[in-house]
Amino acid sequence: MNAILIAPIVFPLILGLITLSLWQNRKMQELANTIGSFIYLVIGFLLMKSVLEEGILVTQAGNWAAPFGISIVADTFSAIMVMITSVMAFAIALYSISSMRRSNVICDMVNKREQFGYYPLLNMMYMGINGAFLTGDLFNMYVWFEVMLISSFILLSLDGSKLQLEGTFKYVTINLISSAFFLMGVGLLYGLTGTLNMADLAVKIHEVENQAMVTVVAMFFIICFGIKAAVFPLFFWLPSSYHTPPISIAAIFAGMLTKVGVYSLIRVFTLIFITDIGFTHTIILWISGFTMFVGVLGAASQYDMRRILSFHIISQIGYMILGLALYTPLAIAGAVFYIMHHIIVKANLFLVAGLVKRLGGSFDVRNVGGLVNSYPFLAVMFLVPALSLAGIPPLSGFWSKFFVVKAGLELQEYFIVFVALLVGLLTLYSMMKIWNEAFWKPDPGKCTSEKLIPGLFSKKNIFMSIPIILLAIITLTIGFYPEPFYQIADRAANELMNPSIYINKVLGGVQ
Amino acid sequence: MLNMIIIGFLAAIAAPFIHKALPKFAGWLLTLVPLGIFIYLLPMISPISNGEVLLLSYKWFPSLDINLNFVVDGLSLTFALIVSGIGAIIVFYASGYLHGHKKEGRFYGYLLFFMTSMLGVVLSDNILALFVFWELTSISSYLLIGFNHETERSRYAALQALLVTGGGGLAMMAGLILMGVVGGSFNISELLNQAPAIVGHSLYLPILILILLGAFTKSAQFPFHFWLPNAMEAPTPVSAYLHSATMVKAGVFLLARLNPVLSGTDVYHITLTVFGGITMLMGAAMAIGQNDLKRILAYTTVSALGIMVFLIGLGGKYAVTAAITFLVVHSLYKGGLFLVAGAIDHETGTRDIRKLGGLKAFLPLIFLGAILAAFSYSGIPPFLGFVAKELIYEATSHFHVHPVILTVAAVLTNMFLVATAIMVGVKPFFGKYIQTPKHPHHAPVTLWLGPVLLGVLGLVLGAMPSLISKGLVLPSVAAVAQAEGVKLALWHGLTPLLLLSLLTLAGGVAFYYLSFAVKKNMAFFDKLALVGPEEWYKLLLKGLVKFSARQTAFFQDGYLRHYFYWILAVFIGLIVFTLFYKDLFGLIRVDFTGIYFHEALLVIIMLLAAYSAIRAKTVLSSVAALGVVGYGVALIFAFFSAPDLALTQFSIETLTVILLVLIAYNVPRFSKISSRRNTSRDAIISIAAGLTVTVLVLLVLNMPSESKISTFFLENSYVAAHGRNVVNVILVDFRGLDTMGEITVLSLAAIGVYTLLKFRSSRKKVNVEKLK
Amino acid sequence: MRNLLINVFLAFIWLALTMKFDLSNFLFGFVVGFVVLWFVHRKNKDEKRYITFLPRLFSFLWMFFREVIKGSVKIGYDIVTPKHYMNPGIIAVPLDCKTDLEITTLANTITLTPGTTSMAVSEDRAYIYVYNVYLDKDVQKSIDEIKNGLEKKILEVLR
Amino acid sequence: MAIYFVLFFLTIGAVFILIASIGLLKMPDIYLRMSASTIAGTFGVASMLVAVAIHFYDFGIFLHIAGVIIFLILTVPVGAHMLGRSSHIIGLPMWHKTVRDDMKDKYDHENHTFKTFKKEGELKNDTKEA
Amino acid sequence: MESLLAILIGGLFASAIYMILRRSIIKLIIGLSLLAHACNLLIFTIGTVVRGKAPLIEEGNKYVTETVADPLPQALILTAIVIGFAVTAFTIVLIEQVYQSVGVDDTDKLTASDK
Amino acid sequence: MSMENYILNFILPVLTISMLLIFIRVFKGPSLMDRVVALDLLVIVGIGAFSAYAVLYNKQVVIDISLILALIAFLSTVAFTYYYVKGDHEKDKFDMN
Amino acid sequence: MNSVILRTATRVLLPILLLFSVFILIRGHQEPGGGFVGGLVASMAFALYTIANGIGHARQIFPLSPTVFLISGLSLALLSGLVGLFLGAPAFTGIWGSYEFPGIGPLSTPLFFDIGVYLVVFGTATSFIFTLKLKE
Ligand code: NA
Ligand code: NA
Repeated sequence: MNAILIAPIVFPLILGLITLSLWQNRKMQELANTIGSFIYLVIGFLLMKSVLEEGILVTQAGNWAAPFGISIVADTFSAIMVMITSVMAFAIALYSISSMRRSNVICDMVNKREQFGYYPLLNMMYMGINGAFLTGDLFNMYVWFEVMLISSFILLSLDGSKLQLEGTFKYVTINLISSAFFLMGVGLLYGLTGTLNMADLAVKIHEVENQAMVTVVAMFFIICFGIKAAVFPLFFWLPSSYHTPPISIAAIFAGMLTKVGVYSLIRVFTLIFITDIGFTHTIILWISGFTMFVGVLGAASQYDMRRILSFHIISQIGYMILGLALYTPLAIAGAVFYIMHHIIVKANLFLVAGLVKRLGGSFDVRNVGGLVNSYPFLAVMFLVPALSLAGIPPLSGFWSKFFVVKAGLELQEYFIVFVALLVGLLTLYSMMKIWNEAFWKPDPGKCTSEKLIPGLFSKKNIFMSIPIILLAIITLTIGFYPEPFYQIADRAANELMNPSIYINKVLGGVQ
Repeated sequence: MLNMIIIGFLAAIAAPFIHKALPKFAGWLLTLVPLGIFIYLLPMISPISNGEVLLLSYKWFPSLDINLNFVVDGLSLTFALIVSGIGAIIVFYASGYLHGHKKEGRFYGYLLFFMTSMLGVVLSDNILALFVFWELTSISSYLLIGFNHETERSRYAALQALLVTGGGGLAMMAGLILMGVVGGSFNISELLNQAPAIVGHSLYLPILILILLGAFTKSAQFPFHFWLPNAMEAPTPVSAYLHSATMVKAGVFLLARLNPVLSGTDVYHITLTVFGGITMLMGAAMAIGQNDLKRILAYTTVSALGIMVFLIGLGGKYAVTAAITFLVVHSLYKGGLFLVAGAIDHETGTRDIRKLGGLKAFLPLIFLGAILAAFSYSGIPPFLGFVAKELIYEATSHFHVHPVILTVAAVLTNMFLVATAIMVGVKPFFGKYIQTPKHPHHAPVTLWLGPVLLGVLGLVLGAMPSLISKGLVLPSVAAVAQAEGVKLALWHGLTPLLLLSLLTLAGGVAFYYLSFAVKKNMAFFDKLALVGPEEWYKLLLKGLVKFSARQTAFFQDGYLRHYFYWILAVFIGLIVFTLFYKDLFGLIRVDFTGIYFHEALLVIIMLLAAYSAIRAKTVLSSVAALGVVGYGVALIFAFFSAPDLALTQFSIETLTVILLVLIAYNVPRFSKISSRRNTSRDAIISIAAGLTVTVLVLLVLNMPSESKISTFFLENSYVAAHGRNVVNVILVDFRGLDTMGEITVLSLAAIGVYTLLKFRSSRKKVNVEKLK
Repeated sequence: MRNLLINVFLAFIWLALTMKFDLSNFLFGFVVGFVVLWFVHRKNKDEKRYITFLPRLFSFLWMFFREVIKGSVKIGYDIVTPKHYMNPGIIAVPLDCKTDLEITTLANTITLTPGTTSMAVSEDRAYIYVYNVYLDKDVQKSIDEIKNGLEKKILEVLR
Repeated sequence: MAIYFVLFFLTIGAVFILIASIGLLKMPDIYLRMSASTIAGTFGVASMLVAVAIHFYDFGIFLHIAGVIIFLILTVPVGAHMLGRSSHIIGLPMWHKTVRDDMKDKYDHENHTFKTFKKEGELKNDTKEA
Repeated sequence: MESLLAILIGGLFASAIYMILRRSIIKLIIGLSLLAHACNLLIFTIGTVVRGKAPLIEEGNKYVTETVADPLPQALILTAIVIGFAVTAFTIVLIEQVYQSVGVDDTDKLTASDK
Repeated sequence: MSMENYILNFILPVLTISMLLIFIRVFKGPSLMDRVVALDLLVIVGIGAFSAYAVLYNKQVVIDISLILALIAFLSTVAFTYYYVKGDHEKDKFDMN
Repeated sequence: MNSVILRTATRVLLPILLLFSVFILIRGHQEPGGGFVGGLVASMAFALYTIANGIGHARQIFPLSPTVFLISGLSLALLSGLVGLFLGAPAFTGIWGSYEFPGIGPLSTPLFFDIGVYLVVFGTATSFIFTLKLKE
């Protein structure tokens, strides 16, 4: 049990170290990373399995009892996140194989990426992400955030094009400010409660003599996690940067990174800051509404696929936050379900965008066309995640939206439901805009290289197609067979809504 | 039942592959799917006619009570038979119509996909499962309307249809969920028992409005009707099937299905009657003005949908019987006429009725189908259309309020329809042959069989209405109105209603001739269209894009400092708001006792240094001032019992300053680029932010926690962890995981710096080589 | 040099023997060791140098110490009083020091002495450039001051 | 008794550091400022460290302090030397009352060394009274 | 003393924010460094601020015998300082690259990624 | 006046006043070398302050900090001078206001 | 940096400082210091040496790539964290040897962890120096 809990943190580091020591040997790096990613995938599933079988798992790093050392905790929510990360890591590992072999299409310098630590960075980023998911200590979470952030900084700037540097610059600076707020929040919270362990915080927070102060400190966490999660009006770094890096990096960023912010928001606002829900969660509700709306509107005027998709991340984050804001078991389950669905779908859309760029010649949908005839399978592979994102039933996105909407209606939050539905419609509009332009419209002939490019299943593209298919299958599975996924999300929600389970597990020995 | 659905979807997926494998026989082969379903459904008529209702349940998503519960009653069976029956005809027709088309296989796929979804809609007992299928029909409709996606118009129309119906669908989803929440179940069969509770609930009105939005958009009711004529960009079989016979009736179906739950209130009946009435009149009137065969048919379809909504709105056994009968009739003749229009288009290359004439001789079988449909359409006995029309007049004239107005509206609508029936079913075939782009040949069996079959069916059923009366119509009425329906009969004797029918026919002929005059003044209608709902749609979309661009330009303007403004605004706003809201300012305590001179001076130096870092004119002086601040921080650490921190801070600060100087060396001097207004605004913002932080620190200092976990570290550092430097013990033992992360960050930074510089330099080399 | 190490070593042995680890005992041990070394080496010509090494070292240190204080006070006085007495300039001082260690020691000593700073050693190691705050009217006098003072003492210690 | 020594040395050190700081501020050119600051680095700090040594009067600490002082003796003059050298290479201006500059134009930009000094020829040229 | 430190933190924070809001890329990074100082001091101040009582257990003792400074915030700050340094080092190099690619020390010229 | 008071009320204030003066030089420059000299001196004053602290609180640990401080000051001086000489001197003219 | 004074001084300083850094590292558990500061001191010594004697010389006495230090440091830290795991305890559990080495005390996983930190810090700082030097 100790091992499986720490493995999602340690194993990526080991893999990162292995790939790092194979710095110049691309073939070996690729091989090691692919095998490693598979093991990592197995670890992700094993953790999920253990958590489902045994309930919340806890290990105390260093064997120091709970509030004193650092607890590593896997409840269902964390386990879900870790598992999805491992799935994404596996998909990206496969996608990277051919997306980097074919250097001329995506980027001239791309085939040099491994030499500059692409795989080590990726793996260490997973380490940070998993650390953030699994830690039961607020300051430790800060550390993992930083691990994740600095690897993402480097990955983002990896090709060093001017645009990329610029995007990275904005991403880095804004995230540094976010980290500062995080640190201040942790400091203030420590001053108020004298502890850092999240379970212990959840207990001690009630002992703070002036509860109003707790609410004030909660604002810090709304801001710092809000920035990471890219909520309104703190999202600006995302559309500035996510469209600049190579697509495999953009995909993992789009899928995973903002979700870490969402995860943390959900974690602290279901475990620690639940003393003044009427205030804090109302603020979150407002934020979620604006986030959904502004995000989706941002996409409406864009033509670069990656930009459209980036703005949609923001809008979708709004839905997840909405689930948190509503704060009912169904709503939280909806948020968790939404996260599961969105990571898969959004990353897949980016991967598809990469293929569109490779096969159609551009990310700008105005310059691409006729793909439905030239690559019908690609069209299907686009439609699955796109329609899912738009919430077309019975794809995964529909269920996600459905839970949140239902929870909203049950709470009689009609206005926010109206916004959510309207945003759903606009999302549909955006996705169909891509479809209309890139797939339906006749090829404008602006990218002439098409004839030379082999099909989807050619030797050169096969590794790009496999992960796309894999992720599409997951999307379809969630859509057509939502029951088990909902069960898990519901279980996660139940744990989140009843923090005492978590607290007792973590502090078990002490209380 | 589930097997049927699954087979349908599988067939849809397989269709393109089947077509690829067997290009010649695919159409015939795939016709078997809907035909099989039709045949599978037929035997169910007998139990249904005996008043039985079949319920089948398949678990799907039990946690949320979303299951594939199917119900077979009169209503669903009627619809299912229409869907599968006409479906079979359409697939067969398409095999001729699209013969040799590049995307024929895909077409079958879409079509079967649609058909199955539609079957799902009509057969579902669970409103959420119904909604799932409902949305699938929207998507398949989108794909079919945009089938000829090379043209801009197709894409436009497809998107429009999707957005209008999709938007309505989302509203409907909310309505359905609300209804489910209020009624305690998502199963219609259970909701029926909850009808009084739902109708009496305070949420009844929102539920009704939301569901009506879904139904009205799908069934093209005013003011959402505009998408339907545009949808005629689709290939004709699609128009025949989706946009007249089946999908557009989904809204009507839903109203009929939920009628027992939602009806009974004034608002329900008035809304449906008024909107249905407006739609039927307007659609019929607008049809007169058209010249394109398919557009004429499209507007009459709008009108027909209006009639059905109107009738459901009236309620009562006559109206509902009329609605159901009209539904069947309409499916038969409108499907037929669309197929005729398609055949004419296929054979002649045009659909403009002004350019068509005398085709009777060239396309005799098509003509047969056309004239049969037109008779039914015009309500001429002994066609089924006559039966339906009689029922409509019966319903309006017997209505308890405003029977005259209602009847006049119905008659007027029917007059228009008769006129259009002449335009479509008669005009192209009689008179002198006009040269068409293509010379018409004898149409193949695939093209004529459908229209003839549907036309004959209209005749047979009209002559013997009992064929459908007991088996389908009455059970349907029972399901919709929860009441005994009116038995269908062809001949009611010489009643005033018969007179109305005759009047309708006469008026129709007159309108036909009048229509030519109307068409000459189309400019007026065009102007009218400029204020119509389609313009609103366009404006909305244009506005959306414009607003989006504006909004994005406003928020995402590219200026980093503006992003910081937002972050700070949120920070200051949220915190200060909370402080005020929670009234915390009173708790601030400031205590300046016990401060030594050197400490105060150090703080002052640091503040001065910070200030001079701001005011510095050169990069180096700013960096140096920053260094002073850093050393100051280190001194504070040292003064206040943190030697480890002081050490670290000193070394780190030095390294940072060195790095900064190395990097900043290229930048000679800060240019003065901010305006005075900006700087003073920023100064105010920063001071506000600084004050906020100070206040927070002071507040937290005034309410310190009673117990801290650090006591544990102090007690156990040596005893349990063998170290006397507690800070170090925390770092390497108590919180070793933090340090693990920390050194990972360090290593990553090393990789990052290397990568950035190395990549950059290799890139430069590449550029240099390029230059050479 | 070797003998210095031996002397220190002896002092440590003394510490170990007496089991009293403090400064005065170390110094006492050092003196004892020195006496022992003097006794052992008093007839040996080569090793005898060590016996005079310490006096020479102390003589150098004393001179250095004096210079430091003198310079510090001089500059300090100059700083705290409003009038400037400074007469700065860079002079080239010819070097007798040859090895890296000798040159570096000389240069550092010069720099450590307030009022003078070694700026550079010429390419051929023939001159050391020294910045002097209080240059004498006669430049040669300033040069000699270094040559006869610090350099001589250093060479005495190091050679 | 020892306490007075401690205080004495602390005071001496602090005062000289203060004087050096004043000098740093007051002196007219970089070379003079540098010269002024050296007194803090040597005399000032050394006397303060001596004070510490006396205060603790412990052999271990004495060794530590000796270490610090030796280290300072090794580094402070090298630092000062580097500062002076670099300043001169860059050509930072000297105080207008500076009487002599034997190093003028001796820097060899390619080898980063200073050329040797030619006594007779250049002495006269370089000697300039302000 | 805590009150004074609170004012210092506020002052540093304000200066940091002001620098961050400037258009100069270099000023921005200076601002970020100031921000880091403010954060570290904030955590430090919120722990116990005492003079000359480092959290070290005297040789020969098993526990601290008097009240000492809270070691935990110190450990946290230490971690934060190091992490901050790593990130800052990377950022500095990044900024140099950005500066070289733009050629002007002005963030307002960096709008291409949003256009 | 006890030793503690003397250090607190005389030695440390004197040292901090020195810091203030040094800081003024840091800020005024005008050249990088001036700032480097000043920062160097600042660290030296830091060592002095630590010595005073060691006496004041009877804590010897600060002594080793001094050693590291000296190292730091030295490193920064060397690094600055190194890069200063390597760099383009013309640019420094801007810095001489 | 062609100054004989600087060169000589740094050559004398390098071994002293490296020794000092190890001292800082070892005693960090008991007194202020530890792997982080130790590593910094070592890398500063190295930085000084590199600046004074040129990267070629520095490479000669420091033939390993800084990455090797990063990898070995991280691995060492990680391994000492995982030792506990292999013994059935949670990860990062401190394991202490029984034999007291003079000057070091008993060998322990926290000590190795700290050595890992030392190596990483050294590797990172050295990598910065080398990279920046290479940049020229
Ligand atoms: Na004077
Ligand atoms: Na000197």
